[in-house]
Amino acid sequence: MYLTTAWALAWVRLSAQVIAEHRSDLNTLDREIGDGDHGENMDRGFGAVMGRLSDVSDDAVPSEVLKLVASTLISTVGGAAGPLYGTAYLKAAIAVTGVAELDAAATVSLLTAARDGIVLRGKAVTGDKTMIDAWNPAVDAAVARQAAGGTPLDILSAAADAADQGAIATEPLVARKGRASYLGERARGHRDPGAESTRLLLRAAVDVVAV
Amino acid sequence: MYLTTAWALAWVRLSAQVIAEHRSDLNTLDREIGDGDHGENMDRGFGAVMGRLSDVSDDAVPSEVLKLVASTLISTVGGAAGPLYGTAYLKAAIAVTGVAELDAAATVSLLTAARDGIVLRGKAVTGDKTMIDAWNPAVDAAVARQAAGGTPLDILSAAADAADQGAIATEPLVARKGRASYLGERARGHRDPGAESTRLLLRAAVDVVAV
Amino acid sequence: MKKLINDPSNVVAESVAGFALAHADLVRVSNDPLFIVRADAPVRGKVGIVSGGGSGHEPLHGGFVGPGMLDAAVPGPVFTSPTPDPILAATKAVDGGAGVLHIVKNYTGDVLNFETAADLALMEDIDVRSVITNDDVAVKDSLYTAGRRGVAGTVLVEKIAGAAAERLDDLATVARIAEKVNSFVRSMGVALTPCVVPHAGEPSFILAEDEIEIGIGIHGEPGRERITMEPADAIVDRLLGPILEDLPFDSGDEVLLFVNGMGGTPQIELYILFRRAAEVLAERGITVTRSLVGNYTTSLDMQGASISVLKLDAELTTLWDAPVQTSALRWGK
Amino acid sequence: MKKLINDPSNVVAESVAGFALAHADLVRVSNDPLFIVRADAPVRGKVGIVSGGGSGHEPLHGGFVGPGMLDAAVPGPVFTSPTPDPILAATKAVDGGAGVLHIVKNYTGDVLNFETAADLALMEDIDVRSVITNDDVAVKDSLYTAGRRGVAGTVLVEKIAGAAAERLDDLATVARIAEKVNSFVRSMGVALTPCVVPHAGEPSFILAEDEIEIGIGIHGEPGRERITMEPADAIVDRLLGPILEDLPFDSGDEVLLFVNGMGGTPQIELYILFRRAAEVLAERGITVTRSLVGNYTTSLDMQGASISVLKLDAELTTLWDAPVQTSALRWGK
Ligand SMILES: Nc1ncnc2c1ncn2[C@@H]1O[C@H](COP(=O)(O)OP(=O)(O)O)[C@@H](O)[C@H]1O
Ligand SMILES: Nc1ncnc2c1ncn2[C@@H]1O[C@H](COP(=O)(O)OP(=O)(O)O)[C@@H](O)[C@H]1O
Ligand SMILES: [Mg+2]
Ligand SMILES: [Mg+2]
Ligand SMILES: [Mg+2]
Ligand SMILES: [Mg+2]
Repeated sequence: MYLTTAWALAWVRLSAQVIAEHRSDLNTLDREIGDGDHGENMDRGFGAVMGRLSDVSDDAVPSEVLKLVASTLISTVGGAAGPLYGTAYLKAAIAVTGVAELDAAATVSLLTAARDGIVLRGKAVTGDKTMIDAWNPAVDAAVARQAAGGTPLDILSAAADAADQGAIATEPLVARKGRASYLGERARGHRDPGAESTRLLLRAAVDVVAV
Repeated sequence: MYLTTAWALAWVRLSAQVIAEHRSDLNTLDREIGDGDHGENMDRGFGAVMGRLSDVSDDAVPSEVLKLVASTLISTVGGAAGPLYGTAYLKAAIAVTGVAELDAAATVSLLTAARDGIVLRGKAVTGDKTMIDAWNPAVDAAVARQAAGGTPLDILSAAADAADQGAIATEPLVARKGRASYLGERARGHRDPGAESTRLLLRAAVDVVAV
Repeated sequence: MKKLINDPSNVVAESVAGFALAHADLVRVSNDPLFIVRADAPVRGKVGIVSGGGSGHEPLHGGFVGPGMLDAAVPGPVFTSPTPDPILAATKAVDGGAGVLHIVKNYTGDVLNFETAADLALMEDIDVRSVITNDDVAVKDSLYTAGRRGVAGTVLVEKIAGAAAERLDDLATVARIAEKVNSFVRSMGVALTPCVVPHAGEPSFILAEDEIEIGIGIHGEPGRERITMEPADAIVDRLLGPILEDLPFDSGDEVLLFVNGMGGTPQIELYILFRRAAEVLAERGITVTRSLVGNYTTSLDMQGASISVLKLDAELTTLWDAPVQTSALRWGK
Repeated sequence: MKKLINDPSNVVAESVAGFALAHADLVRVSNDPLFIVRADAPVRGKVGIVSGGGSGHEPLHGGFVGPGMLDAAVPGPVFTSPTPDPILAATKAVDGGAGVLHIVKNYTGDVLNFETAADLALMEDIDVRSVITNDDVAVKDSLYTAGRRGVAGTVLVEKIAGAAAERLDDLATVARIAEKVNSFVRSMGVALTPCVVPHAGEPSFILAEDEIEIGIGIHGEPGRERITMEPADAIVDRLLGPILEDLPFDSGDEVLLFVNGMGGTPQIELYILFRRAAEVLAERGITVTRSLVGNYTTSLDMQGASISVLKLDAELTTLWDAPVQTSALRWGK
């Protein structure tokens, strides 16, 4: 089993849908420890992606879909999340450039490159209470699952499960990056919105295959 | 029985006290159909009058007390009520200049001159929903009581009773002068604050004699 | 009520003291009686211009003291006209021998107190003329009201009369020009929230979460009607309607469009109003050749805005463009 | 939530459209991508200065576009940094051959998006330098935060760097001066009420009737501590303390004192703060030689204020005094 362009397109579509559904939840999380626009920003971005999806040619490879997502998010999301997610999709696209069917190794490369892109721009480490707290365990789980002989779907599934845990794990933390860092102790008890959107996006990557 | 300087001083003192006690009521009336400061304005004025009352010499006549009130109100109250009441006390002072003991005729002159001063400046007529709605019936009642042979106290008493009625009678009216005139129909159902303060001041003129 | 104040009864004194410190290059302040004059007053041979009224409308009037606009401003207590004493003192302080113009917003208290001050000044041989501003079309100007209120259009009267005085027009001319501006300008406002007067500590009126007051005055006096909240464009249409009807603004006219904030409304909203107002005027063939947007005649912390339209001719346009150096309006030279 | 807006998603576009109509003498607007440039951009041989960030802080930054200050402003959605595209387009539009300075408030989003735009501009052979403003002493500048936020002091950086560019200083010099202003200015703010973002329709945080937030950010981000309401003078002391501690402001220093309104606080209150701040500085032997009071870096309709103190030297004073012609700041020439 490989991840194809059909998968990439389905992933993007489900991502847009899930983000739209959680727009107001993400805003609420961000209102608690940020400026209340994370859902708004992500929804604007994925809405724009949907509008441009028809630009992807019929014989496109997955990396072309990821590149479209990258450039669209960079040019429409703004805020912190725009450049961070934009870079993630861009680096992911570069990691699997030209490959039509992503095997287990390619799947792990894709996830790793995405995470590395975010770290490159945002310089966050685990425990800073950012989206990286979802990405790091997700990538670790993906690597482990591949080593254990998992399929791409197994890998995505392990990553999504780990991201769920990672997002939850941000709740008790004090933030050291992003707007929540201004809050000091008052950030405790709130989930990081970017970790939550990461969790939703990685879950969507699995759900489109499972369905 | 005559109205003396002792009466004038007592009237002013009780006026200051009554206005202070009703400061917030007058503000409330004014908030409903004006700008909410009538109690504030009057209290500032009579507070200042109290501070200057010791300037009145021992052998002063009533007109000197009235003149002090006039100039103090003019220079401390501001708003519409300052010049109107200021002119009222000034014209009243002029009407009884130099007279040490005010008889019935002088009492009526005092009240009439006060009312005329307000009309001179404010040009209101009965029914405009202003302090004139208390003053006009008060002066009419004073004139009638004098014609019927009343004492100065009788005259003040009649004036105060009529002013009470006059103030109440402003309630159903639409205003044609002052800030309340901007309200149109919405002024109905609220008592005019200036008519209320007039009522309180005229009642104080009686109460200091009666007590 | 939360406000950045100390003792409510010191609000005006402390604020004017801060104003004097911040703008010592432009103004001097007399504390007793309280008034603000331009630093170089009196200017010999120039008509002095004095305005004033209750406080709470800042920058009106103190923010407009300086070369090219007012010579003095007399701030009363919050929303209460000053008494004649400080008005008289300010009048004397700015008399440069060419007479003094009083610009007075049409409220009973302001009119009466300025009237007394003018009488007293005349007794001291100062030539005083008064112009009463009454640009608010929300109030019917009839025998059955105290007449139209003076609202944000007053700023335009002060600027243009100030420019005339600065070029040394004589008192009659400055008064004529001030009258002309007043007769050429119409305004109307809307409130989304009431304002809270410091010593009252309570809102001046109550508006429900979905209610707005059309035709609001600048002291929180109620307006023409209370309606359910509408989009900004619809509100602009409601305000512009009576303005344009009242003065025959004709196709081909040039106007100054002034969107004034009431104090609590952010600039981002004021420009949304400006956009629609300019659009409506354009549809009627009226050209906006000058504009002013900002908090210039406020009602403490009230959320809301007013729109003023001033018909321009060559004389008014030239005087509007003339240099002005005040803390709130400043351009040229 | 009542606001003078139409569709919440059109707030920025409509407001900028109104801004362009009101100030056509000063600016031009590009709609897609959205940015504001001075009418005569690009100015040959002059360093172009571009700033920008989320909307809702007006007049920052559009109100500061014009001769002597910014060449372009890039407004993002409300409280959301613009994306690289309009920043790049604005950068190109103001490049007069002498390079472009980006003035960026220190927020992760702004920094990242301007960074990308600068990279793209460099690829098109435009010499871009960036200065990150971070004057807010409420946030500890440490490894454990995203660093200090850029707040109202940014206005002073823009004015002074703008003056340097206007006199044709080269890019390195303009950048050095901007850095210097940033390093010489410290700010801290207080909120009495939260602000309401149009698309959210709900307050960004909740303050009880007697609570205030000391050290508030300009997006309604919570500050250092939430305390019970205090008199204005006590609040000023709380804000000035950390400001004066942070930068060694010494007896004998000359400073610019800037009291900035958050949008919903009336001017009468801002001057009360100014009075006390000037008093405290005087007690420390610090002389206020320049001042600025008003709504210059706002948080929509938030009630509150911030105080900024900028240490002046001859270079900064001269550049502060230099002429500026923008819709929000205007003097000289
Ligand atoms: N330096 C960083 N590294 C990684 N993620 C970050 C960083 N800074 C912020 N974030 C993420 O961005 C999210 C906020 O995104 P968003 O609300 O869209 O942008 P903004 O903070 O500009 O309003 C945070 O919840 C956090 O997960
Ligand atoms: N033209 C007038 N003639 C008589 N009384 C008037 C007139 N205008 C206003 N008033 C009185 O003044 C009162 C308001 O006084 P006050 O609130 O102190 O002044 P302001 O209206 O300036 O705030 C009104 O209630 C009314 O009785
Ligand atoms: Mg956010
Ligand atoms: Mg009143
Ligand atoms: Mg009043
Ligand atoms: Mg944001």
